[in-house]
Amino acid sequence: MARELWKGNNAIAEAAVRAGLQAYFGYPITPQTELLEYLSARMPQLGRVFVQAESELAAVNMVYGAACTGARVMSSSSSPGVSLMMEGLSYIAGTEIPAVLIDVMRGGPGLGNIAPAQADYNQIVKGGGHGDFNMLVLAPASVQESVDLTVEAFDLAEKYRVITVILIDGNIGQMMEPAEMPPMKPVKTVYPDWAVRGAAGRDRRFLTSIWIDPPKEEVVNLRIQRRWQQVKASEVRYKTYYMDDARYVVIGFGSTGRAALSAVRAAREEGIPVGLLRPISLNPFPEKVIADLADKVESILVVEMNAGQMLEDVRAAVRGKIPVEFYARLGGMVPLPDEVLREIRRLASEPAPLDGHPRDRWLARIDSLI
Amino acid sequence: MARELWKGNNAIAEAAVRAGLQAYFGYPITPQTELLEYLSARMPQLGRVFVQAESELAAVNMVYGAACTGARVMSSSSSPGVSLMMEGLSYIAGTEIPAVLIDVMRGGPGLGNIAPAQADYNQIVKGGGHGDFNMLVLAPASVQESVDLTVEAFDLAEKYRVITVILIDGNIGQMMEPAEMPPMKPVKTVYPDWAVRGAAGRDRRFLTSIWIDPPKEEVVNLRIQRRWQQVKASEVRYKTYYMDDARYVVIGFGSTGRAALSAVRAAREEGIPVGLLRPISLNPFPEKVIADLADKVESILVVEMNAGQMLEDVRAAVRGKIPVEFYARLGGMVPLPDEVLREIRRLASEPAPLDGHPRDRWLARIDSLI
Amino acid sequence: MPPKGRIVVNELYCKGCELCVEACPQDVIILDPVRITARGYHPATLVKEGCTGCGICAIVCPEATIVVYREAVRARQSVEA
Amino acid sequence: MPPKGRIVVNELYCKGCELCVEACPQDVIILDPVRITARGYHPATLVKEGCTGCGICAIVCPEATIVVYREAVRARQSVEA
Amino acid sequence: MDTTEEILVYQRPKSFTEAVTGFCPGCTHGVAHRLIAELVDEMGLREKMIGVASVGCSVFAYNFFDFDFVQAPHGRAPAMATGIKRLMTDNVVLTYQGDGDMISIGTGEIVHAATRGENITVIFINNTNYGMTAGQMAPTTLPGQKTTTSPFGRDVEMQGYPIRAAEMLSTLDGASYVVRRSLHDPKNIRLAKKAIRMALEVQMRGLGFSMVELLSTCPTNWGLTPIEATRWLEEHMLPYYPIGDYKVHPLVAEIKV
Amino acid sequence: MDTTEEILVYQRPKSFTEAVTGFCPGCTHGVAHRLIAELVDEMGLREKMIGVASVGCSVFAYNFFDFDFVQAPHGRAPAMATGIKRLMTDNVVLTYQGDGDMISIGTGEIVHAATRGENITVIFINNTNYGMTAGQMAPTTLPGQKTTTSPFGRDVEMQGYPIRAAEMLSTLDGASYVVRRSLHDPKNIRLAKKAIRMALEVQMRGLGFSMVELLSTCPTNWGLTPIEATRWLEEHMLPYYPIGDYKVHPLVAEIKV
Amino acid sequence: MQTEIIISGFGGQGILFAGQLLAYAAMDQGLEVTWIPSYGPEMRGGTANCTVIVSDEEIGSPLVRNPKAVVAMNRPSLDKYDPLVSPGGLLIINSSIIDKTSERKDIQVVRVPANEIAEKIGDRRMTNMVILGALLANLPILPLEALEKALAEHLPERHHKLLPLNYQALREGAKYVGEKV
Amino acid sequence: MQTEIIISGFGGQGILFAGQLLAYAAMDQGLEVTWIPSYGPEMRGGTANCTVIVSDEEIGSPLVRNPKAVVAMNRPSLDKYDPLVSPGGLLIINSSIIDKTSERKDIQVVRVPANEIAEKIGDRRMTNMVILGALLANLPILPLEALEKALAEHLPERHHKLLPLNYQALREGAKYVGEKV
Ligand SMILES: Cc1ncc(C[n+]2csc(CCOP(=O)(O)OP(=O)(O)O)c2C)c(N)n1
Ligand SMILES: Cc1ncc(C[n+]2csc(CCOP(=O)(O)OP(=O)(O)O)c2C)c(N)n1
Ligand code: SF4
Ligand code: SF4
Ligand code: SF4
Ligand code: SF4
Repeated sequence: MARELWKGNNAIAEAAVRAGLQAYFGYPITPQTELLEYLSARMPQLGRVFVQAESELAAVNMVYGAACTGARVMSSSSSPGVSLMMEGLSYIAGTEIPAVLIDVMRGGPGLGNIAPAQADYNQIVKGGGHGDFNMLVLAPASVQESVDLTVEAFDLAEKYRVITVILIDGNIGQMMEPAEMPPMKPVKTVYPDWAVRGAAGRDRRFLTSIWIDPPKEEVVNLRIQRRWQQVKASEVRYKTYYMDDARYVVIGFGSTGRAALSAVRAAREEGIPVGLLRPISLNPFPEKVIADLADKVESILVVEMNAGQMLEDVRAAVRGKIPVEFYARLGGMVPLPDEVLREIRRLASEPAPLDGHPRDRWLARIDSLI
Repeated sequence: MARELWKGNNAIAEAAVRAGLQAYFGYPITPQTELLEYLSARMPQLGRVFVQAESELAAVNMVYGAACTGARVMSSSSSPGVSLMMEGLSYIAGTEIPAVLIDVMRGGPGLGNIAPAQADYNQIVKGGGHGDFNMLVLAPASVQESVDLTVEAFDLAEKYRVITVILIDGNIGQMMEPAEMPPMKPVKTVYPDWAVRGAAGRDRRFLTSIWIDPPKEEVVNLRIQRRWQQVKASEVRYKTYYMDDARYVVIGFGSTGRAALSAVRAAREEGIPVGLLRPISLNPFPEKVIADLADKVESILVVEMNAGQMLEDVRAAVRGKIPVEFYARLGGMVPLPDEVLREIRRLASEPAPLDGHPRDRWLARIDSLI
Repeated sequence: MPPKGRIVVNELYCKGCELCVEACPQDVIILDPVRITARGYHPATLVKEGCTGCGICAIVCPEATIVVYREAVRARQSVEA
Repeated sequence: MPPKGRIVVNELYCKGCELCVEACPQDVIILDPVRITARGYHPATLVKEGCTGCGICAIVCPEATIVVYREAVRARQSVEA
Repeated sequence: MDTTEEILVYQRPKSFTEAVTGFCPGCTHGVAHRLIAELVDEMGLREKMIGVASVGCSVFAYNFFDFDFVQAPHGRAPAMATGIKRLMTDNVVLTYQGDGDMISIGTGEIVHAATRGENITVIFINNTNYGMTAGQMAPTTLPGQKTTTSPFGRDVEMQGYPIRAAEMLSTLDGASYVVRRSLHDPKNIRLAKKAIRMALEVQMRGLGFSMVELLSTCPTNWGLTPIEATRWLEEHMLPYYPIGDYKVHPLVAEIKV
Repeated sequence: MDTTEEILVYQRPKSFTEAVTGFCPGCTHGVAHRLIAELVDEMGLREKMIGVASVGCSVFAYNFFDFDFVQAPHGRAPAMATGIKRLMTDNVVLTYQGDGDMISIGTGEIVHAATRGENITVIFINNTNYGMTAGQMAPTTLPGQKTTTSPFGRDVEMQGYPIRAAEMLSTLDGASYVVRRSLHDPKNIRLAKKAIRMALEVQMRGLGFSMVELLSTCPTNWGLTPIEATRWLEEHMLPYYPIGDYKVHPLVAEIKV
Repeated sequence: MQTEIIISGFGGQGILFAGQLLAYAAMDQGLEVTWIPSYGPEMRGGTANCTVIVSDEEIGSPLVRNPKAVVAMNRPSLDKYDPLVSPGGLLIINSSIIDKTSERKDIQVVRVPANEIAEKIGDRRMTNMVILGALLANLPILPLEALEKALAEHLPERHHKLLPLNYQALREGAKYVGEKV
Repeated sequence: MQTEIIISGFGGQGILFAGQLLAYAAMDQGLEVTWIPSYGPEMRGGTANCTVIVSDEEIGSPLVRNPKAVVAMNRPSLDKYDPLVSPGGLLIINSSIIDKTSERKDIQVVRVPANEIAEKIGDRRMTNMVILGALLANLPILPLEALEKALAEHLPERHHKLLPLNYQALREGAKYVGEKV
């Protein structure tokens, strides 16, 4: 199919439709609203389900109900709206059914602003909902990657009976880029053996997340944990650039990874042997590849649009073997290539310390830099 | 004052009253409901504010409003109810005002059950709400400690303008123990200069969490981060037992720490040189003391009522220097002393590996153990 | 002559709530003062003649544990049919 | 003879929404076709005689940017008082 | 010569499983459950039914009904039901909710399911308190009524007034059938059953949102025997919560059951 | 001989700051703001006022009013107002909410603030869509009305019916003063101001919950000029949302403003 | 020295209060004590049990796998805890509604027809007191008087008229002393 | 070779559409392109701006600090971006509502009375097209024809009657060519 100019949000919506999306439930919130608006026209035209819910709380529970039928369902929102979904996400996880959520992050905390941010990493990756569960989190960095991962998100959700989250910042949602759409998949007609669709000619089924008898709940929890072990073993995704001879590595995801790419290119032009690792699956996190890096390169620079949330995962993977430095902008500010380039130069010139915390060093310097 | 037999939930409620609690807003949920019930009688008798909200969502926002007046306010709930508070907590944090939350954890995910659990560690410690903010998290292990930390919680919240969470599992909330109450503090009459109480004879004030201009939001975020640096520097709390000659250390918080204490005693009787570290402040986490342990002892056993959430913080602190093992029960199951003792014996007999993940080893063994 | 009927109470479900006892127009149901069910309740039971099989006890029973029968008189031929 | 009045429009606030133009019973307000405010709007302005200072324009103005005056005739003595 | 033979007047509905309910002795939640099971039998709906259990004493409804079920977060049953019904338009979707669930924490979801005219049926159990959590004040708790969180009796000045859910929802255009019935005696139980049948008919005909509010007892938390509880309901609840039809869409009025 | 002198008929209220509102040209949000500021001046309430801004085009209300303010999460203003008012009983607490904020996501909070009879005043701006987020369907969107999420016009079968908030809230015992007014012309603007004054009087007298629903324009998202927008309001909104007093507590009826 | 006691049965059998009474009595004797319940969600018909630990030193875990003593008020409780009583420990069985008994030879088993006794005394609600009496008669960690004192102090005011009946129930239960193993 | 363009002004000045038009035209020319907006929360009166990057290789960051070209449609935009235009770059100023100009000597500055021209043409909404014309006349990364083609393809159907007017606006704007630095 031909390349077309797509806005990230619309592209994700259309990709979901092509992936066989049967029902969408959502509520308006900038910078995600185009997704809702696009589907409000597209879904009815295809005879599929679109409901503008009264709130994100209702939306996530409509998704929960719809997911119980075994259908391909999705919701989308942005930071504050996603916070309202935490209880519902925990229920869906506890019921072990698949669902897809698009989270277009904005500046926070609180009402914050509508500028791009990555400050919900912990909420989505570590778990904002109560109880022990993991969501499979994918962080595309371009409109095309958003399209491709959205399609995959549904397959992964069903394969592992997990919630898959496409986690992007407002930049990816709002920007337009040429992208190619996948062909239209037929809507599913065969449903899993756990789907609640009326007990026609079979014994009754029920889907629940309450196991009042702790031993039973423990069995469920262990099953969830084991399923997650499989995900960790099979679904780690990342992309590397200029790594072959790299002595320094920048790590950044989503659009921060793109800013880093521009900076790495510029640094290469200055002859600095620096590479880029862009995690695509944030959960499972590319822990091993980073652990290996710690034996290969001299130091690592983590760049984020938050106060060092993924940073902690990088540090844990590095296990203190090599220095890790950190650079970030907060509250909707986007690190520009020249800022990252400056940090790369610094990394290449003065050796970073092994002790102390990179966040503290960054906090000590940031005021003089912005 | 004399020792009285107090149920954990009631004791916390009375302690809050003694600390000068001016307004409480909450919603029933087992195993926390006694707190609400106790205050529904106690607060009106003292002419203070008690409101049973229509939901946890409303409760946290009533707390938000009340906190804007500079008063001492609190809410309490349990896992699913706390998930519903995530948006509100993010707003409170973004507005930089103090509040206290009691979270009595139960089995999850989803509706789960009403048995004790610690599976909301990530939600509360890493941040379940959107945006960059930390809550100060204290995890008492006895009724007396719950009383003492509840009183402190209010002072800490006001000192650092943060949300302080008393994080306990159902065991602590439901058990009765002798405890001594602090004297009654007078209700505050002087209010901070940010408090919104009507612009009588002064310029207007407003409290908000929206900073539509990213540079302004960044300033707020940096201020929040720096305030947290102070908390990290000054408010780490933990308790150690039998450490002097310990070659092995068990780490567990809350009531798991108590199960570990019984086990450590039993192990000591068997001559095993094992000690116990019980983190009391989960955020800030006693990172340094654990990092130092890594240079002193042979190996560490982490015990939790979740699938290894604090475990990751311990591993990050240990930086791969010594083996870390893990044992847990899930979904409302409580590890009993004999289980922990068995794990200690194992630690003392066969050396644990440095590589691989303790969670994987535990998952491989757990079925044969329960 | 009023119709003759009888009830059978499945003690597995009966919780001795007494609602059927209260509702019975013929006052022929009581809670068995002696027996205790496995769950610790005194079960309802038919205590004397007079049940008309009206089924009112079944209508109020929250545990759907009462089975109600009534004797019906029917003419020979209909039996043949 | 109708009362005489006048309005002063603070152009800082005026967004040229035309609601006052529409509402004015005397049709003496227009949007200045030439001038553009710093925010890019054609501001409202009094275009001819006849304003009675009724204040209706101010009642509909969403930006509270119209100040309305009216000439009042008062007897001498009251001035002395 | 005539013969007599025994006919079966009543037996446990087929749409019930073998399980013993977890309800307290004499709790009329059990009666509501029974009526639903009887109707599913009589209307032959077992294979079409999808139940949505809420959070409350009826949380385990799926253990007692022999048809498909899901269990919803506290107050969100109407949202889950919406998600299900929109995809399963030929099925009969029923939520079963207590007063705390439906009209306290779940206010937004029920109001919007009703105004959207979602083609679902809601069974609403009004027992003036939170049963499962042991008797806290509910939005339906009567003025002056003592509960564990209104220990001095509900003070309307400080704790507000009870909500009459049927009356409130009847103001919404999307609601087609909204009525209140009671479970305190045989006569009213019969009327309650008729109303539930009507509500299911409304849904099967695609006429939109239907809700049956059922006044129900909570002997345990009221501190009364089951018999005393039915009397208390009659004396105190009926006056405040009048039985009646609050919204009957013209098209619904034509239905004969 | 007589002299003439000039008297000041109208000037910008003192309770406004210097800031220019962020509203679109001709948006009657500005009129609602102005009426509040005028009343705060006239009633001398500046030092007592505590405003609660909601999430919507009026989110920055605190920049324009010269008195104390807080800003609430989307839909939660009544909950925040409750928390404030319970502690600050001598202050006048006012929430300012749009239709998406108050009667979509905030349904639970407004219904319960009303039924509790919280002694607060709610100004409710009904402009039939979500303005700030650029014109999506709101619970108040009229049947057939096109919005960015009802691109083919609101289909009541699939997207449900509009909610008449004043009518719904008037069914709650805790609500003392619930009325609807409009901002589309001078006469109605005057009546709206009287209603807001009454609502504030109700609160100052401790008579409980008061809400004034104001029909308001959204020229930008309606795709009309401000003047066309006022006409559209008159033609399309007035018939569906009749102006009137929906709940006036007897004690309130006695108040003279 | 630490003693763990588990009391288990249906909700509504007064099990939690019985345990609390032990705790009050122990505290008033200056001992360390923990009381912890665990119960199903249903108000009645659900199972209810509590663990009471009495000790002369700081108490670690409030829960144990193998208690020194178990009071089984219904059949499920017996089945669950019979095998868990620590060797040499005590098992009290409410024989009114549990026909089965324990096969174990290494523990002391005492069968008490608590319901019958209570109903004989004239009040079914006394069942738990009968059992408590039997417990302390066979596990002398506290004098009966301590319990009576605790009762007087902690029984809700409105039930004080029932005090004599409670005392009687305790003494009746105390008559059931099994022979030590 | 990569070219970055920032167009900035009030919401409602057609700024975002102007940027998109550039992007469409670039894509149709087979180039890599990114378009990214950033705007305030208010529908009108707020500021709106977008960054368009056109390149012949994969594009990294869609945002840059020092763009090759800036179009300032109002005063705040000029104040903000004047200092940021990269040396040797281009700055287009809508002189209709910006009296101030740039002091910089190292960049090319072109002042275009866009509002007046648009109103002269007869439609205020054409302001953005006038400016686009001027932009391409001074920054020849795309032929005007490419823009006209993009317009024909991407202007909402209901506005097609306005196409001639749009073309005219582009050409009028294209007349404003400033001298290179
Ligand atoms: C989010 C959340 N909050 C609170 C609870 C605790 N909870 C369980 S049931 C219940 C109330 C049930 O009362 P009601 O809905 O009236 O039903 P009933 O038990 O009276 O039949 C509550 C508050 C919960 N499970 N989830
Ligand atoms: C939890 C949450 N969901 C969604 C949003 C996005 N949002 C901001 S304003 C708004 C709607 C505002 O519409 P309305 O309340 O009608 O006020 P108006 O802008 O029309 O005056 C929405 C959905 C948000 N900020 N928070
Ligand atoms: S009504 Fe049913 S449960 Fe109650 S006593 Fe009679 S038979 Fe038993
Ligand atoms: S009503 Fe006000 S803002 Fe509108 S044009 Fe007139 S003066 Fe300007
Ligand atoms: S607590 Fe009340 S509502 Fe719940 S089962 Fe018991 S009697 Fe019924
Ligand atoms: S978007 Fe609509 S409601 Fe919002 S300010 Fe503009 S005109 Fe007013």
